Amino acid sequence: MSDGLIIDQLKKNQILDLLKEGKRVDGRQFDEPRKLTIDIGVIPKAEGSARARLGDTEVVAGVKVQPERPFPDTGDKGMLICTAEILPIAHPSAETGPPQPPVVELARVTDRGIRESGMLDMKQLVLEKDKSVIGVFCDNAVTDHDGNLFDACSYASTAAINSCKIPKYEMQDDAPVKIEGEFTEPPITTLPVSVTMAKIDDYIVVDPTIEEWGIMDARITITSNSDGNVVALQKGGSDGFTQEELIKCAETSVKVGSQIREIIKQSKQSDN
Amino acid sequence: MSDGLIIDQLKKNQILDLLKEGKRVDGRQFDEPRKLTIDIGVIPKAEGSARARLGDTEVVAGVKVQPERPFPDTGDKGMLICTAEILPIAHPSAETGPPQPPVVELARVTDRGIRESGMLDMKQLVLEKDKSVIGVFCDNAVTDHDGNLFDACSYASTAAINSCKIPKYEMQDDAPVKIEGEFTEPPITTLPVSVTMAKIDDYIVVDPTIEEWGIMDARITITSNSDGNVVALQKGGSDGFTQEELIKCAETSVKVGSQIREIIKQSKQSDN
Amino acid sequence: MSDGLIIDQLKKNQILDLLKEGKRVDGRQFDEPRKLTIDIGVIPKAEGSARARLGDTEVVAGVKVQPERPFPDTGDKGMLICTAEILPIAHPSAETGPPQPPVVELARVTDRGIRESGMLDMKQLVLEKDKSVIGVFCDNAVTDHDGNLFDACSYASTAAINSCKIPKYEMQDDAPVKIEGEFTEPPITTLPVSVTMAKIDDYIVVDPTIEEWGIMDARITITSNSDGNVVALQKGGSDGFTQEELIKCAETSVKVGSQIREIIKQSKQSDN
Amino acid sequence: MGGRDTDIVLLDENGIRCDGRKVNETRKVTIKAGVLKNANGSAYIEFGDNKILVGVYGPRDVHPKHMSDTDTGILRCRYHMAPFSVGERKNPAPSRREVEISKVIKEALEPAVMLKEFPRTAVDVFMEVLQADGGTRCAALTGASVALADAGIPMRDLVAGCAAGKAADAVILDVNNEEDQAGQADLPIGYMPNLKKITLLQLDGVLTPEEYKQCIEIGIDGCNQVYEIQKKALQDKFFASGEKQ
Amino acid sequence: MGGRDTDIVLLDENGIRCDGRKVNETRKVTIKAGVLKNANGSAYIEFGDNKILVGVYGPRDVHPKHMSDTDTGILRCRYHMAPFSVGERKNPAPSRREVEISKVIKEALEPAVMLKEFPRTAVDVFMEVLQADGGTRCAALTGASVALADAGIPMRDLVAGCAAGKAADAVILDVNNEEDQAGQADLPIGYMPNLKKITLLQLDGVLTPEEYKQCIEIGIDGCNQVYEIQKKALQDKFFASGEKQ
Amino acid sequence: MGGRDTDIVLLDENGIRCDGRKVNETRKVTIKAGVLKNANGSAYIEFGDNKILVGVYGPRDVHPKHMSDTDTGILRCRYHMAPFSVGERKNPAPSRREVEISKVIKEALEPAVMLKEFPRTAVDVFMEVLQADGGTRCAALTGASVALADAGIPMRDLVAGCAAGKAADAVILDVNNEEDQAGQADLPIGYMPNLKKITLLQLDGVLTPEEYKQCIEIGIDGCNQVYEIQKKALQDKFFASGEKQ
Repeated sequence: MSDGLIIDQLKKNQILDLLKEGKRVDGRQFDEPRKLTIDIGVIPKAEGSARARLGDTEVVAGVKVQPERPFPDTGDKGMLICTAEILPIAHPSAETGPPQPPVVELARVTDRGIRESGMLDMKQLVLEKDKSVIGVFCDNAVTDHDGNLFDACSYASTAAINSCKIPKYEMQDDAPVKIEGEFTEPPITTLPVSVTMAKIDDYIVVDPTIEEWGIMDARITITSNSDGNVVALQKGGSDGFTQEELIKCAETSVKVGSQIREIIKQSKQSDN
Repeated sequence: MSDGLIIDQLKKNQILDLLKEGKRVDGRQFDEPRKLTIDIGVIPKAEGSARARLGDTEVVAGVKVQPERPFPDTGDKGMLICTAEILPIAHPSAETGPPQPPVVELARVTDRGIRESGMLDMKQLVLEKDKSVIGVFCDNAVTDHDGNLFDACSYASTAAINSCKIPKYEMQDDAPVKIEGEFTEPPITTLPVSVTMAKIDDYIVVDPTIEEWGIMDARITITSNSDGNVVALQKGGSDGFTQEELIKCAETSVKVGSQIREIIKQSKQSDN
Repeated sequence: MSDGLIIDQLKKNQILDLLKEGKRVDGRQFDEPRKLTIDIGVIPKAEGSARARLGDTEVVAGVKVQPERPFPDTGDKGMLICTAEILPIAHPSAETGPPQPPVVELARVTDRGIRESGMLDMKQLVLEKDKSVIGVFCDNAVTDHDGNLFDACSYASTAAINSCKIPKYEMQDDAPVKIEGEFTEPPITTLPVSVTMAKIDDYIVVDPTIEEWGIMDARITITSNSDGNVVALQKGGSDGFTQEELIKCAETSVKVGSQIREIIKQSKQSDN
Repeated sequence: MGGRDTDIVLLDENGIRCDGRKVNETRKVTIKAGVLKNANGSAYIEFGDNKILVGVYGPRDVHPKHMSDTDTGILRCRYHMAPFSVGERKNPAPSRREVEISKVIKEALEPAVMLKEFPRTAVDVFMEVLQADGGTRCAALTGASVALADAGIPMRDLVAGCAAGKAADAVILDVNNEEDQAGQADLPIGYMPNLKKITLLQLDGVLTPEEYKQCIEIGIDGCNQVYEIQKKALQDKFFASGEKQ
Repeated sequence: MGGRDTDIVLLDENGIRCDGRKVNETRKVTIKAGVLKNANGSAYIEFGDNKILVGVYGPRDVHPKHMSDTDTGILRCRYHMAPFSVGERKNPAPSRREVEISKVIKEALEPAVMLKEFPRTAVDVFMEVLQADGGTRCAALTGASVALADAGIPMRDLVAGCAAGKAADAVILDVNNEEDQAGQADLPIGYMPNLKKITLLQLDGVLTPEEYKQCIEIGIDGCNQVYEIQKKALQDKFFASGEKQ
Repeated sequence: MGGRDTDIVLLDENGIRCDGRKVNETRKVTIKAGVLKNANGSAYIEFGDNKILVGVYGPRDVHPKHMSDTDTGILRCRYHMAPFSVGERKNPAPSRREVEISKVIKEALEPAVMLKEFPRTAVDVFMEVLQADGGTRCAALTGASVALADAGIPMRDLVAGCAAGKAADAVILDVNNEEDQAGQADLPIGYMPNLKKITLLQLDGVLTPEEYKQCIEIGIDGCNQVYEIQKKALQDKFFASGEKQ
């Protein structure tokens, strides 16, 4: 499943030949992600932000925090929405216009990884029950696309939300009023981290580049939390996985995820 | 006017030759509709529902009943909205995407037939004047298309609304609260029934099949109520009707409509 | 910059040859606009209206005045929105469907000319602060397109707003109620008038026809107010202007604008 | 329809309607052909307080090509209301109502237009309602026929439009806005007077079979009156020496 | 997910779920193949209170042409919910959720369909949810496999769908609507029983690695049960003498 | 514009602006060329607190084909704001404002790009505003020129952008966000310093003819300053030995 990427046959054969020898084109181990760099605070006017570079894939996430009227049945919780878009600067194949299914999937998987982990304790983000709650919007903009946008958006989002500041609001006449200059820490409970694996022939490799992405048969994205539990999962691509492969993938995800989580944690400390 | 249906010339000639002999391809009389079967309650979780099979045309109508804020100038009446869509399973020519003009017309004619008949006494569907009223939404989904969707949607809608249950609501703090398990009968005043006739050459036939639909010159849909009055009407197609033809069509509609109405009434009784 | 208009080479050469001799195809001076006729009150049911004919370009502007809920941060001012659309009757190249960039620009430039001039004293259009204000909507419909729609929409809008009547409203139970038959004059402070100039080779001509529009290298629209100040400006087209040209253009705009303003003023008086 | 509450007296004891007309009387109709410069044909119609501008382009090429038909020309119609044409400002994007009326008018005009005369091409009819006052579809159809003729499109007949209806329990001709809002039925009719065919017919509201017959009868009368005004507009355009506005 | 507040008892002291099932029991599943007249293949599936109609068209030409592939056929899937299928009326326009599920189901079916057998063409699978009750994507996938087989599309295997999950701290099979709302995790699975491959897998909610293993295990069991019902539906269609409804 | 109520002091008694600048001083501008891997050319510009990323693709084929021109290349521009770039979260769909600015920037760049050199093809310029602080269109235009040059697109000149304006009754250079909100006029300028041509010019607000002249004068000065920074960015990219970030 290539999501529109076309890789030539020569390159494909080269990748496959190397995999048979236990090697990858860029010299990585099968379970080794690319170098991850995270810079937080890159959009100072946003309440939180992070730039994640995963190899040559780059994503900027910005967090806006603002009061919202809650939906009728969830008036005792704040709102959290993550989105993702592939900017046309990111790749010659990127399209402007309404989001196509692969971009909708990217956005929803990014959102689900954060949301289902319970990363933010939403009950702490209520200004007045049923009247006004705090909304946290984390928008991911892919600026350079070298494969595996799922993980790059996951890392940028987690880092941006982890490092955001929540402005203080007071309710006046049923309306929230911002108290300038006062902030609280976000109510973080855990740090979710996704790890995506591509299946090429019968080989499974972590963090595929755009070339591996273009020739893979199937993929799986598994998000784990700080406790090493699995919190979200998305299979994709035109082939399937065996039961054994899926058990192995979850173990790999938890293991690699814990390394990634340390980088995200450090990104916040280095900022302070 | 074929609304995108293409019928081959051979078939067309066959139909025309038979019409000259006073016959139709499927053996029906000119003023004879196809066999109509109506099953109600097919979507038990909806407040009302019906499946109408008119020959090989099939429509499922589902009724949702829920409180709505009324428009400023109609705060003393409930809301009633009927829609129709042709599902892509219904025919190879059916399209997904925004509704094209023929589908918009189908939906609006279906809605008008129900609404203009005054089938529901809307004044009885008010929870609190200007604040909250009961909305009745009847959505028609065409699942198999063998021509004459107008009538199939009319019958499915009338049967679904006729057999729906209105949940009870109480106003609490200016907001409607549903009382679980309590229902009332819908305030039915009349049963509108449409009858569509196709003009092919100078022959006028009731309830055209998809092949007759594809070659017809003009069509007219006339909706009558339980009193035998005419309550809605829509001419279509690329030819016109003489004054005499139109008078005759109205008579046919009232006559055929009264047969159809009995089938709709019985569908409710057989359910009880 | 032709915005989709195609002018044949022969015509283009003819226009250019004449310009070299200091002449225009239709005999006008370089700084001479076409004949402008303004009729107000052409849509009697609207609160204001005007038809502007600038040569063979024709625009109908209609003004609707109705109470609106203000935006949270501008509750002490009324609302003013001008739009423009090129009706498909206006030209064979006009398109239906969502507005293309040239039409979006036309609408926004028309709006900006009126809005930035402060033509209406918006503070006088408040019914109850933060609750209800008066909205003035001036919609321009281009009915015949012979070039320079910017100015035709400017003149139609200014004339329509200048001659509109503001209905009286009373606040009852926090909601505005119209007092039938009572009106006030709009709080006019100035009459903005745009003048558009086309640069063809190095010649600059006022009020280009559709043929001049189709071959021009660049254009500039300068709006001035009753005091002779510049209040809005929009450069367009695939070439640039020198500093000197721009100073000259502003002078021309103020000069020609004052002639146009007299015609707009008289349109109101001749109506009374 | 269906008798909304209102204080208006639709018909007084002398059989006079709220705008002073008798039951079988149309509003004042004026039509001027050839009012636009760019369009191949055009018409401006005032039908009571309705003010509608119609422009016709074509026969012209069809894009994309596969929408054209090698056997016949195609007719495309757009009925559209200006934002300022109605009481409360209308969103400029086409509503579902406008989509339906466009289709109904197209099918009312098709019987009159000799489409086979211009295969592979399209004729576009654009109807722009500048001010609406009840009965816009009949007025737009009436104007469109004149604009098509003005464009020189070969036609079998003109289509004239006029509604019949029911208000205050009486059958009436040419339903106006108040009668449409507070009345009992509105039956717009499009009619080809020479070919004696009804090509547009819709109904909102309740009519007995007898009232239905009377409505069609009186409506055809109205269309015949409108037809005379259509013919005069075309004569004024083609034969009159001048009197240019 | 993540344990919303609710009064419902998802699992009682005897290990019985809110709808009377045991933890490793699926809801009642019935499938009927060949239910539509026009579609090339079709199926109607009831999976608990889910009611889904699937129609398959193709292999057929692709428009526009450049969307086709000279080397292979393409599979296109649309998962769509009727407005009346859920508690509060749903807007008929496809939501982002429906777009994602359509893509996930497509990629779950692709491994089973021998696409190379019909190059340059497309097979369209339309899944219409008439009534939803939790687990619609597994039910739609299950029905789609049957409809594809009914259409005679060459396939390597059927794909059977069934979710596993966690509620009241127990691993459960075939999550229903209440369990999805108030439970702790939902793990929909699509599985090819003969090829022993999982082709659909998603997760909402939190699972320990051990629970994750158990869920996959029990989910495959569920898929194997569903598979038997799929095969029976196809046999009933092709071999049974009649019993037409 | 037009003097909104505010407590901010836009200009103090010493002629110092709210952000510490003199009236004829630009904000700090830094530009880095070649910042993206996939784009054929790119630039990152910080113009005060504006942060904008520009990517250029092309010359490349045009789809659909009929949009291309056999005589000339075409330039396509998209100016777009990230949802998090402004105070209140922006809807990601392009607004009418973004459509207009895209067009204005396109027409500001066209005089500088030698389009005839690459007929039948298109060059795409994508400007992504990551953080906005007043004057984004001038900053985006400035960055776009550098990105085009970085992509090796043949150009006659660079276009430098800088706004002039009026606040607290003084003519000022490079209007920031507070001055745009509370000031009296904003006159964004795009200028080709070698060819001495203004290719972008807009105005919001009221200026006397004399102030208008001064604004253009001071704005051109600003553009000349920006131009030096543009040239340096390109030199750093092409000639500097390294200092990769």
